Amino acid sequence: MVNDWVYIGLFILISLFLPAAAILIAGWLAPKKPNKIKNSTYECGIETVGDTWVQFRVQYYIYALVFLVFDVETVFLYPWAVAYRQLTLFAVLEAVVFLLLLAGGLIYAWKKGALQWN
Amino acid sequence: MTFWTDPIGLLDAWLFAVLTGWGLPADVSRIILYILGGFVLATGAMVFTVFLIWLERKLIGRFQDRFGPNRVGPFGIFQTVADMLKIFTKEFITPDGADLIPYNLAPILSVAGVLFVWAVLPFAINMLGVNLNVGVLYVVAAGAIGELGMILAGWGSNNKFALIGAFRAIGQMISYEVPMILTLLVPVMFTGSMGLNDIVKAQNPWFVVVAPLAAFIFFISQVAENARAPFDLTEAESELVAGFNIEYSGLKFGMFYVAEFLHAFTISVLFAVIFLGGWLGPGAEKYPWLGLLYTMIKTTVVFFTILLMRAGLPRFRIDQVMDLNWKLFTPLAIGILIVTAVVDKSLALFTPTIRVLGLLAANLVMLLVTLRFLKIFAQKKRRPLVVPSASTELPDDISEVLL
Amino acid sequence: MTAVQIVFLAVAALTLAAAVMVVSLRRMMQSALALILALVGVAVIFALLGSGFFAVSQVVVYIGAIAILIIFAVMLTQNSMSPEHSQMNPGFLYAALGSALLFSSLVFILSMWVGFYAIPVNLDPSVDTITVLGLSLTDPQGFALPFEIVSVLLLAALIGGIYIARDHHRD
Amino acid sequence: MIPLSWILAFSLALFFIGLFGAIARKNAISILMGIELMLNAVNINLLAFWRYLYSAHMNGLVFIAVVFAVAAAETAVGLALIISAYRNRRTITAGDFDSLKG
Repeated sequence: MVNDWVYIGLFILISLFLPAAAILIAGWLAPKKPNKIKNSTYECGIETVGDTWVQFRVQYYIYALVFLVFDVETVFLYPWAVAYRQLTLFAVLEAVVFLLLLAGGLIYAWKKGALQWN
Repeated sequence: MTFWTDPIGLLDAWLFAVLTGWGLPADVSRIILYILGGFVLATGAMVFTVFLIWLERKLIGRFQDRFGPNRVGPFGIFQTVADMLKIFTKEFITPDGADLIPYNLAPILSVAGVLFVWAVLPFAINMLGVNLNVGVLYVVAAGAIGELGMILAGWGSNNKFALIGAFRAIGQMISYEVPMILTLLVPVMFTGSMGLNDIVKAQNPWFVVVAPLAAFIFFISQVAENARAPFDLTEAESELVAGFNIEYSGLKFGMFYVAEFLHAFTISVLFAVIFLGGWLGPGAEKYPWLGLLYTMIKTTVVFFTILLMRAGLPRFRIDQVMDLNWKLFTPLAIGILIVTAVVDKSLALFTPTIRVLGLLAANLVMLLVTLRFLKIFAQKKRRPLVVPSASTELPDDISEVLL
Repeated sequence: MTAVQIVFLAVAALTLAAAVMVVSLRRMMQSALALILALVGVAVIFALLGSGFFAVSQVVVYIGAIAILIIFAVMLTQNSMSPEHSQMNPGFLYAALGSALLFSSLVFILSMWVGFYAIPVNLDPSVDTITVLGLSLTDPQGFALPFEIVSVLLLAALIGGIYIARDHHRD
Repeated sequence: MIPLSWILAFSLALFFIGLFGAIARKNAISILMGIELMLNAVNINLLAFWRYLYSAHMNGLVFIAVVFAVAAAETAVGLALIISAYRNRRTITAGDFDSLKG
């Protein structure tokens, strides 16, 4: 069990290291001739106007919000799913109530037009 | 333990004996072997990508009645190697005002987010990194790291278009993660474990038989998460100025490319493992090489399907993509989860055959109900278009696309 | 010192450094990135404590969702704070002093408690913690009530968040 | 193995860094980030106590899961409030939200 995590930890380090090493090697092989025009921001040849870090529509935030709620439910539903074989029908119905409440939230969002891309 | 029944175990035992023979303590030798194994697996995945890129270009070419790469080597098989040589020697152009740490971290995280998954993929009964007891969630977590890479790329580039592209990509990816998480609960439920190898072993019959709808939703949401055609509106290479990766050049750009192709293959393996029985097949338990062959055949079928979708389907619009997810897949996934849980529990006392038939019937009923609903919605939506102003607009409803 | 202890110390130091960056950096975006680093550190600590499930959940929930939400909010409100000005309230030195004082006094008090020097018991390897957790979450004698309350809480958060964040002027 | 004292000291330090952030920062999002750090410190404590003292009971683990949910709900609503306030008043400095002052 602990050994599994040792392997995972090492593997994570390796998979971070490989692309980093490749980029480093390429940076060492590649020519370096920066100039002003080349380094300017690429916006189809048009001069950059205004602050780059523009503001965004709130729609993205609402999607992220609904996503967050469904993401948190994993912490509760995955243990439930793992134990599913040993559960009684009553315990299964409890999770159904849990899911129905979440579905209610989704329906609210839908009816309020929060899921509408416009 | 011979070469034919447990090749990795054999190699591992032999190397372990060699290392301890040199006087190294057992723990240190074990860690060295872990590092070695990890290196082989991760490097293998990266090198395999070179082949995948060639395969994909060749096949897409064939689908479109072209030859594809055919100059370098037989069938153009060394084309990607030549491309790689070129891209390794290209200059890195860093835009002015870039936030350097996120900018350089982004391509690394994108590739790493896909590579992480390989640690838990079971290719055969004993050819795998580890059978982690939270394998399924680990895969989801790796996806989160990939998203982080995109957001960093969009932010670090100091470019409006990159940021907008990143926002769109993230919006799409996090949306499709919802039905993915929900449908992944179904195989976990049937198995009683989150380990991917346990999931493979529990597939009698394959989960695609007992949960076809869940498998379908999982497949489509994985393709959408990979952000390739027909879901590639974050990039739309023929129409927009690329996406979040617009300010990258040389190998840093190449890394995003590698991540995309490797991701396509990884989701094929994942789908084969979780729903198509992975390495299961006659004789696979005894001879892992056969299991590896079965995995690869199933993976290839899935991979071909993804490529066919890429070549054959037109690109969705962003509102269609979002509607498809939030208004069809997510409610349907919740419904599938509820119905499967209740039906399976109520049939727990019957024979396996009745259980399978019951689950199949439940899936069929759900499919019919969904189609019925889609039809009603489509009719509701269509009504305003009947007005004689002769609107030539294409129907903009997702149900139209599906029906 | 065993290898586990060395790893723990390194990760703890990294996490604390990242946390200090979270509260001290001027640019919000960099502060958010430091927060992600701190969250990863906490996930590693969870894994070291033998709960792989919560380590992975930490990455899925905190990094995959909460951190992304925070980054979205930072981008949505980008122009409001210029990084040239101080991000601290006028009396922040008092806050630092108070925090440090409370920290050291709590450590001092704890050091007199016997349990402070406890050594972990070995977990029974035959018990799968995740299964037991799932069973007790739906057990009416166990934690069925918190389980259902959490779903109500999430529903409330969803409705509240959407209601507040929507642009009421537009419709 | 790691002594419990190390873990508790670490989580205390993380908690107080978070507390400092929540008290001392002007920016409302920073305050929220400080609170996230504090909640994480609490989670470490819960897990440590479960592992070292009460590993036969599930209370600690259930509590961690509940803290996850609470953190998510708090972030979702808190950030929605901040965004809404920003839209109306063009500021996210916590001290400027004083329209209820008499």
